[in-house]
Amino acid sequence: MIQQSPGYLLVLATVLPVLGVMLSLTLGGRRAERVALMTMPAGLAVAGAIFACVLATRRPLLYVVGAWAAPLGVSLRADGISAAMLLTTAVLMCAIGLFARADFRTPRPGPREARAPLAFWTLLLGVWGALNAVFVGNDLFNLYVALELLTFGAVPLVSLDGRAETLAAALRYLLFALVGSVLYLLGSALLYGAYGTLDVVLLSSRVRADTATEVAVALMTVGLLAKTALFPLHLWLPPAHAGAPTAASAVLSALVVKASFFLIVRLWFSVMPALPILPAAQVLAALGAAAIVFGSVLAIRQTRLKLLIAYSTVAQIGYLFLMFPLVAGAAAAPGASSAAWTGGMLQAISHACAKAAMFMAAGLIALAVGHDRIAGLAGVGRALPMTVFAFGLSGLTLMGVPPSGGFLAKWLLLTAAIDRGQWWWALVVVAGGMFTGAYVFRVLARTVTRPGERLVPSAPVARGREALVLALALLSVVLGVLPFASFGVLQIGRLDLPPGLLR
Amino acid sequence: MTSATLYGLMGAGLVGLGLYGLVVYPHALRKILAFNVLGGGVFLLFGVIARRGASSGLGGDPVPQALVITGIVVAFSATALAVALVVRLVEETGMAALPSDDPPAERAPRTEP
Amino acid sequence: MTPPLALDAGLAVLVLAVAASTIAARGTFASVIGFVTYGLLLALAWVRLSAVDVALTEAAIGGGVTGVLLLTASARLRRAEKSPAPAEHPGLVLRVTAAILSTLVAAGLAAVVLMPASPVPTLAPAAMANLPATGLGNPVAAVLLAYRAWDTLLEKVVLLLALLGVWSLAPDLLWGGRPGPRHLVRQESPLTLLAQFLPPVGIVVSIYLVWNGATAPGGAFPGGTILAAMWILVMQAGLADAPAVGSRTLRIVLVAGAALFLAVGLAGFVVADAFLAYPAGYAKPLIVAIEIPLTLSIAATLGLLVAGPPARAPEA
Amino acid sequence: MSLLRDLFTVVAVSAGAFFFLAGTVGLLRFPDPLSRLHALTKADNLGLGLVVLGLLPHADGWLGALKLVGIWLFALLAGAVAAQLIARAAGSAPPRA
Repeated sequence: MIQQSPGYLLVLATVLPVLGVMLSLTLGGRRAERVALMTMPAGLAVAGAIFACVLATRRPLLYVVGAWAAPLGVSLRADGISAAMLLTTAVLMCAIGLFARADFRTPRPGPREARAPLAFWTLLLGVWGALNAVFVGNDLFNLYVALELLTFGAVPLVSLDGRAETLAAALRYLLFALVGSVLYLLGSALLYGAYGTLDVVLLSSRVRADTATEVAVALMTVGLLAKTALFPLHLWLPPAHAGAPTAASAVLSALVVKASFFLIVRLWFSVMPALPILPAAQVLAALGAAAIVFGSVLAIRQTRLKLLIAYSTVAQIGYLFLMFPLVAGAAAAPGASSAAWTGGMLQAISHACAKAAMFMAAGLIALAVGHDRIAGLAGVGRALPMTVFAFGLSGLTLMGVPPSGGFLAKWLLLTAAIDRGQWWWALVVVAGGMFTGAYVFRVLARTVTRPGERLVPSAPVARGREALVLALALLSVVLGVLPFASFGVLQIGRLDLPPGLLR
Repeated sequence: MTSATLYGLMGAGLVGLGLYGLVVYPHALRKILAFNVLGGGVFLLFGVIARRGASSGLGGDPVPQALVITGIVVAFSATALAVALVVRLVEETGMAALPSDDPPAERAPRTEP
Repeated sequence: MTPPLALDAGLAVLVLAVAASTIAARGTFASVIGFVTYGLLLALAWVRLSAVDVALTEAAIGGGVTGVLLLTASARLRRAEKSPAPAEHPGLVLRVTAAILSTLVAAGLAAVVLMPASPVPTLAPAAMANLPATGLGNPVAAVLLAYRAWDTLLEKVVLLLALLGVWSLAPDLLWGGRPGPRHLVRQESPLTLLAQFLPPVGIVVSIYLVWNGATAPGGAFPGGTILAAMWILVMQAGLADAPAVGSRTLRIVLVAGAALFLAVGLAGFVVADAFLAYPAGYAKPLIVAIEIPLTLSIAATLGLLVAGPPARAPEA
Repeated sequence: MSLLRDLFTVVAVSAGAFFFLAGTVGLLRFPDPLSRLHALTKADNLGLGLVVLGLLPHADGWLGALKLVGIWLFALLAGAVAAQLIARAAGSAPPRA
């Protein structure tokens, strides 16, 4: 078995953070933070190298683990969207890690090891490893293990502060996640029973439209939707994402929900590219539209900043699902399908940057004023101008105001909708932007009103942390002004396009 | 009817029972138990698929059997984490009930503490 | 109906009945007892499905250790729950909706079960054909530790993260301390007798399972679980205290199995064809060498998962 | 000879099954935990013993027979300890209405 030469990078993408987990648990104490900080540049380098490889060769990267070829063995594969998600994850992990240092420092003097810092840094590395395993996984059962790894990393992050509300939120999150993965596993079992393999690439050429496949895909999709928190399975998300510590909220909202979304994309467009999925895809998009409306309305009604941001995640997840009917049946309309594909993935990436920035901004605001009640935010704009500016910038991305990444994503979805004669989804995109504007401006308007007395921050906010938030917010905007051709990378290795259609 | 089919039907029934218990009972420990019943059914379906794939002198296809072993360990880890969360929650609040999942908008936490 | 099929039918009905009683039992304690029975009966079903490896794992983990975990939890909950269990009569609408939903899912699955693919796809020939390259005699062990070793390695990390997640629920002040209450030795208790008599037998059985796992059903999971069960018994009888979670030695024991597995995997880049490939001729000794620390790590992790988060402040 | 052996097996296993049945009925019908335990352990130990005894002639050589007897002994041990523990728990618990 000849291995593709840079394929080992795919192994490293998961092994590095996993090595970090082991080291941090063994060394313990203050070294946990150091291990995490050292893993970050290495992980970023690996992700960058994978991205560069895929970009340079215009072909997906493949690695056969243990040299046992599928269907007996497990292989790893990074196509364009894997490479993009790996890089996004690495960048965000670095930013969030640096941001979290101030919150999860092992106090000096004190015992050798403190609970929250050890748990946070180790779990953060665990989440990173799991995310990378999801993005490069090419075997449905391996992806199940990766998803479970992600759950076990993410759930304890929610309840790190040990308050009763966050314990309840973590428990609810765990139960949803477990049911989601067990349904996914059930579907994989049926697919194995029908085709004798769990390898995504092999399945893509074997899958037929029959009862077993339909039941399997339905179960897997519902399970993954529960983990992605698509309306009406979103109940667990707001308390979990709003209750977690700031850095954890950023990871959960920006990245963790994207992993199960990513798997739905894999399942629908890589595992069963040849099946007629348009009617079912319309249902997914309808749920997405409902999520946009419902999430936005609830976000507008929130009185706490973190809950508002969490409901905004519920709404923004809705956009991701608008891509399904627009991408489906790529052979019929390759141009529009490619545009929708890029739009959907770009929405995932720009929302990741913007939402991480928003949660981090909210964390800094809460640190400065001692609470996160929106009604009491008057004067924050003057006290923390950089943070509020960053909040506003990420708001622009979420709304889809040009020239942000969110704008480009939503524009692509909108044009694809019109091109494919599904104009109603275009209306949803436009309406969603207005809803988003309403809740973002509600917060911004409050922060710039003049308070009765001058606001004095109750705790100092480090300039460096503000700069990190601004950097992420700027990144979410800059995605929109990159030359359009650079998004061609997202199309590399799509299994639902006939080879001739690849640009 | 073969015994594999029989156990397959049993697995389908277990999945149904587990799902019902998960949705209906508010007590968190009940939900965990229902999840485990559901998991048992899912694993059993893997076992049926393995049994039907018996060949080369083996009583069943070893690949799904190995997957089930991995799955059982993962399910146990999940149960342990969930149980620890429930015990902590009860120690904090004295309640093990997760409000039932039917009225969505009502429970959205809107009030300030 | 042939006698074996009648046996299967009886078992299937029994399992379904026990599962239903687990779901619908009046008290959580009764429900847990139902679940333990369910686990043991499932193990029988696995034997009938010619999956002895799975049967061993199901009996040890699914019925055994999960049972202990849930029993302990239900006892603790009974003491800690202030308000009596909430009304176990959820709304009729919810029950009907849930019933319709679960019936639909079960019916869909039943339909798939009744219409198997033909010919039935299987990897059994491929697994057997490659068995000599692994040096193993048990194809299930070959899947777990060679063909799909990547899954098994990741699953070890799952165990570690789950344990860290359980620990992270401790109050800050107790971090680094020992989990669970200190159990006092009661000389006249039959539990003490059992905890003195059984562990030597259990240790022998678990060594047998691990050593034999290369050629016959067994392996690191069932072996590690039996070891864990012995340890839990000894801890609950008060003959040994749970280790402090801050202990460096403990951390090393927990990580050792996965770490060695990963190290061998990484060495595969250099000395074999790929990551997690074994050099020709050395597969079996390497696999056995991985399985020994793996068993210890599994035993320690499972035991501590049952013991729960640290509950006593660390000794200075 | 083989007929005699089979006859022995049928009789012993049936007797064992009868004790299991009696034990189960006792478990369900007796009023308090202690007499329920009494019914259960007595009947189960004897029942399992008879089943094992009945199967012995069909065992796979000496090792198989030893394993069968081992199963019975371990079940006896576990049953005895569990019964003791439950009895203590039942004895120390406040009486229920």
